[in-house]
Amino acid sequence: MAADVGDVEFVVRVIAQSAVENEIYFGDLDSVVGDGDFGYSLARGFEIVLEQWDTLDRSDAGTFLQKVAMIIAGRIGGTSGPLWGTAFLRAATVAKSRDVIDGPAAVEMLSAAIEGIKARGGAEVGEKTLLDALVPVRDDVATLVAQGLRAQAVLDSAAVTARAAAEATTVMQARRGRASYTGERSIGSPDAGAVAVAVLIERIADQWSEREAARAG
Amino acid sequence: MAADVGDVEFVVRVIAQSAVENEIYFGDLDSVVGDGDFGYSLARGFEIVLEQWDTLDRSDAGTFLQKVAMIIAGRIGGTSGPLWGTAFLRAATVAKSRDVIDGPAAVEMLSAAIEGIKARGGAEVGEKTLLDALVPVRDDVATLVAQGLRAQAVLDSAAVTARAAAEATTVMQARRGRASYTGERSIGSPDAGAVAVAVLIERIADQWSEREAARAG
Amino acid sequence: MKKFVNDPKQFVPQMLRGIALANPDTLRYVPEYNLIMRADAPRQDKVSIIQGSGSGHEPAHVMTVGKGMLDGACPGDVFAAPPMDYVYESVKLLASDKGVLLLVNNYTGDKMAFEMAQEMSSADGIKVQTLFINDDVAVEDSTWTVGRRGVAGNFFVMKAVGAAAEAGADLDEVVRIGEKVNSVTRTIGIALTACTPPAKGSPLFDLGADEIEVGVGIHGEPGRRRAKLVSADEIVDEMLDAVVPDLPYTSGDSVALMINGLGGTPISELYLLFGIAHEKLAARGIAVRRSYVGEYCTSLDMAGASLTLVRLDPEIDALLDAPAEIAYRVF
Amino acid sequence: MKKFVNDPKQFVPQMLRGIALANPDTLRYVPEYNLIMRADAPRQDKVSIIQGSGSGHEPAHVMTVGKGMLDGACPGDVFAAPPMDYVYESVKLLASDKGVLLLVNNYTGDKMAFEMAQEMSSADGIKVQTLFINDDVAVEDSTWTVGRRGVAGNFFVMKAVGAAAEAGADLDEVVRIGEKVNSVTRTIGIALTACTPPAKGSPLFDLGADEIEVGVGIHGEPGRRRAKLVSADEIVDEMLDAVVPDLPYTSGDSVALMINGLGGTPISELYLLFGIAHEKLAARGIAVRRSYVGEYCTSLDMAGASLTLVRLDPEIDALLDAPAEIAYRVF
Ligand SMILES: Nc1ncnc2c1ncn2[C@@H]1O[C@H](COP(=O)(O)OP(=O)(O)O)[C@@H](O)[C@H]1O
Ligand SMILES: Nc1ncnc2c1ncn2[C@@H]1O[C@H](COP(=O)(O)OP(=O)(O)O)[C@@H](O)[C@H]1O
Ligand SMILES: [Mg+2]
Ligand SMILES: [Mg+2]
Ligand SMILES: [Mg+2]
Ligand SMILES: [Mg+2]
Repeated sequence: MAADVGDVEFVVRVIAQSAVENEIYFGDLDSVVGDGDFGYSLARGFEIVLEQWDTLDRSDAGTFLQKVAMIIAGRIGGTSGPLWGTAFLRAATVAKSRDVIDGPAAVEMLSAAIEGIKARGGAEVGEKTLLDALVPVRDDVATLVAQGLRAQAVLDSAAVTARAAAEATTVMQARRGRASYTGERSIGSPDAGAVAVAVLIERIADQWSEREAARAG
Repeated sequence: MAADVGDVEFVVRVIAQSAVENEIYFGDLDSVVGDGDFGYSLARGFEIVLEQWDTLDRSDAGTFLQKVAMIIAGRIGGTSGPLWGTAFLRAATVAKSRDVIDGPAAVEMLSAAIEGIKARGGAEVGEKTLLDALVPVRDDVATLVAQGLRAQAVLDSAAVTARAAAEATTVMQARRGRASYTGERSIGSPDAGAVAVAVLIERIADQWSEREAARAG
Repeated sequence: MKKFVNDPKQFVPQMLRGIALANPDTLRYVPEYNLIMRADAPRQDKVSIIQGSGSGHEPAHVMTVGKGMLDGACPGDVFAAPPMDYVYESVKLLASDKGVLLLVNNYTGDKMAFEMAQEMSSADGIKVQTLFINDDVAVEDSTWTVGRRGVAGNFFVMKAVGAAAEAGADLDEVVRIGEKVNSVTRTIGIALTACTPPAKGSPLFDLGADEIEVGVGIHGEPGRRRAKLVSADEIVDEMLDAVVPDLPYTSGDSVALMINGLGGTPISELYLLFGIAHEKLAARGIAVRRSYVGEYCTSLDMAGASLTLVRLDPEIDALLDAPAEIAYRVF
Repeated sequence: MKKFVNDPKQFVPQMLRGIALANPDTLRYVPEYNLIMRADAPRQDKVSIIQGSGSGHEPAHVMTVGKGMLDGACPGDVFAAPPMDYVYESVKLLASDKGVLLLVNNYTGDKMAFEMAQEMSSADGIKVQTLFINDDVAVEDSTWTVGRRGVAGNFFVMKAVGAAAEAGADLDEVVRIGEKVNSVTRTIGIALTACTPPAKGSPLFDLGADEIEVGVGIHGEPGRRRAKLVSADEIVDEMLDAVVPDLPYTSGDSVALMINGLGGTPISELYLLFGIAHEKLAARGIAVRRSYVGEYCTSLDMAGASLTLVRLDPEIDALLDAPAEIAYRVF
């Protein structure tokens, strides 16, 4: 009952690096109807993850994810710290119960993360939050995994789904988070959190294929 | 020993109206290296002169000028109140000693005003103040009056002299007033007070000729 | 960006260091957790009061720590709720036998960080309660929204609970007082310009030369609607029309009136607004008995102001009257 | 122009009315002369202290009237010295048997208005003396210049003479103290933006997005030179290099350090500057014993700050320490 850290470590690293690289972009997204700190908060937190990278306990995927989750929950400020931290924590709990992190495990981890975000922040789908990207992604991944597709194919599809879902938040009115204070004015621009999810999944799909190519080459 | 108020009243009224009309322009001149309040200060003071116009004692030119001077000295703020007030007060004293306000009287009034400004503010010619317009004007008027020229000719010449003198302040470095704090940066724009003197004298010359035309017509 | 700043990432720590250096006898700075605390805290005979929120609202809350007000303030980065660890560690450092009161301005991020920290410190055996401040009338308050924000009115809650705690009230009593003051406090904010977070370096929104934002909060997010800039008289009318009917404040009431600057508006304009509001309230039969004019809860360098009313009764009046000594001071 | 204002010509009177309404028990407003005075003044057993200057520097000086500081402040319009009549009438209203001290920030206009008023009131038999404040090191001081300006350092002179007068000192003694404090006080100002006078409606000068003005005064006129915007560390170095050698302040000195906001800069940035200056002074062997961070003498909505040092001795320390109650306050 101790899944290898391999793919999990790879995915976390891509997320952490992308969050740091997209600090300005994510912040700009959040300044349309929010307060502009989203990129800054994520970047500062994931910077700590990268700083402590080599010292993180990687005896198994669950433990590793839990360590990452503790940093995120404890050290990222704003709304994102508790939400992302809870998501990682719930995913870690699933990972701990698995011998191997395969497609079905990934689906379960995504579902646990989503439930964690809902529980922590009280949001539902349709309220213009990162859930509006995450939930369609989880559904898509669940279907493709059930169909037995390979990881790369699943990821490529997830990236397309995430992007479309993020863009679909444009017409929604924010009902959660700071953007909700602007009422109807939140309509007309996509949710920063949802776009971030799309960017991160696109990046994971991308890097995954590069890794495959490198391994093949 | 009581000069008729006629021409003096006319000139004061032109000055007062022009000061009010040029509030913004004079203020803009003062904001290049000063603090932008020159037009506002003059306008507020001369507004009071115009408001009280009908009640001002005009039994003779000297008394009339003194009343005007009291308003200016007492109610105009900034540097201009004490300076312009003193100038008018000194001119009033000269007027009081005269039976008629003719060319020579005007020259003496101008000289007294200049001495008053120098005494009150400590400035000399060449320090980039309104003295750098007033003193050349006085000299020019003195010469032309001595040559026996008519008032209109004297005024037209004074207007040209004042304008040239005001423009000549551009190359000077301010040594008095707030503009002096900027040191060498005061070079390159004309002094607000000197330009104001030019504008007022041009206006007097103008209105004088209109009045002559009206009387003739 | 025109700011006095070195590395924007060091903006908050360097500000906090300044606060500590200016108040060496009364305050302590704990850099690990962005914590500014009273040098003599925790005192076991007194409820400890902690407030956290994003930075950028100074003097709130890091400059209102001191005798008679907060025991500690643990801010996050600019406009970002403090990380949960900071709150948790602050609670542990300030734990008192009489309990700890957490003041939270009812924003999702702050709420979650403080809730998580309260859970964890309760598990450690620390007696903790949380009080949410939500005085902003610009936000709709219904079951499907996140509820109203805490804005400049938080000053009155801090002041009242601080005075009560200083006088030895127990945790339940301090909470009762805080809830009571919050319940009679209402605020509306108007912005003339957007603000510029140091790390972003440019204004958070564009506002035309003749436009204002009505119903802004304190985080640089836009308000409820955009309007044309009008005279101070009309702005005060708009503010009073939003605030007065909300509680409502009625003829015969005595109130505290606060005109709070949002950071970029000079105090001359604030006093001008105050005078107008005072007279317009008098015309409605509402008597201003306590006055607060200046900056209490800002949004960085935003030009603008908020208007807060607190309905007074003898108990609240006495608590607001009690002395306090904080870093935000004149002398 | 983005300001809370009705008719710009009513800007100053409406602000003054606000001050009076906020302090009904302690202050009186005499609209005819723009005068804000202590409600209990003049007291015949105490020297009366009056300061006038242009408006736009609030809280200076109309918000520093009160017990332990000024007896009256008679401002002119924005950036314009008060008309002579206002000063003269104010002196008459505040005349005390112990005499009247006029504080003047050494600007040509203020100087002339106060000199004329002093002449006239002396002729009326009132005992009057005038003290000029000139702490600004940015201005050359020589026989052919108008001399240095009074800027934010005037706060310390007001505070010290106010405390001395409150304690019953006679006029000569109050003057001695004022001159002494002025002689050990030095200030330098840096602007990040120009300011906008209400009656003008547009900024007084243009400053590029990456430019600052070094050595600005408090009237919106440009400074001694334009420079590139640099880090807060470098700005503090520039300020200290201008101020420290001027007196000079030397190793072993104890000082009061004031970081004064010019109107548009939030207190977070001021505390950041304070912390940096405190440490850099310590490195020069100069100990900061008293701290003043906030707005004391502004230039409307100008973003920027000034740094003031006062060399302390036990006498000055005690006078700065004495209590005072003014309209500029937190509670
Ligand atoms: N209650 C919530 N539940 C789920 N996601 C939320 C919630 N509130 C905000 N979010 C997400 O968080 C993003 C903003 O994060 P961040 O900028 O860190 O928060 P803050 O509003 O505190 O500044 C939003 O774009 C949205 O996707
Ligand atoms: N000491 C002085 N003597 C004569 N004229 C002066 C003196 N100081 C200033 N001035 C004149 O006054 C003008 C500025 O007036 P004003 O704006 O009212 O003064 P302030 O500098 O107080 O704002 C200058 O342009 C200059 O012509
Ligand atoms: Mg945000
Ligand atoms: Mg001027
Ligand atoms: Mg935020
Ligand atoms: Mg002026």
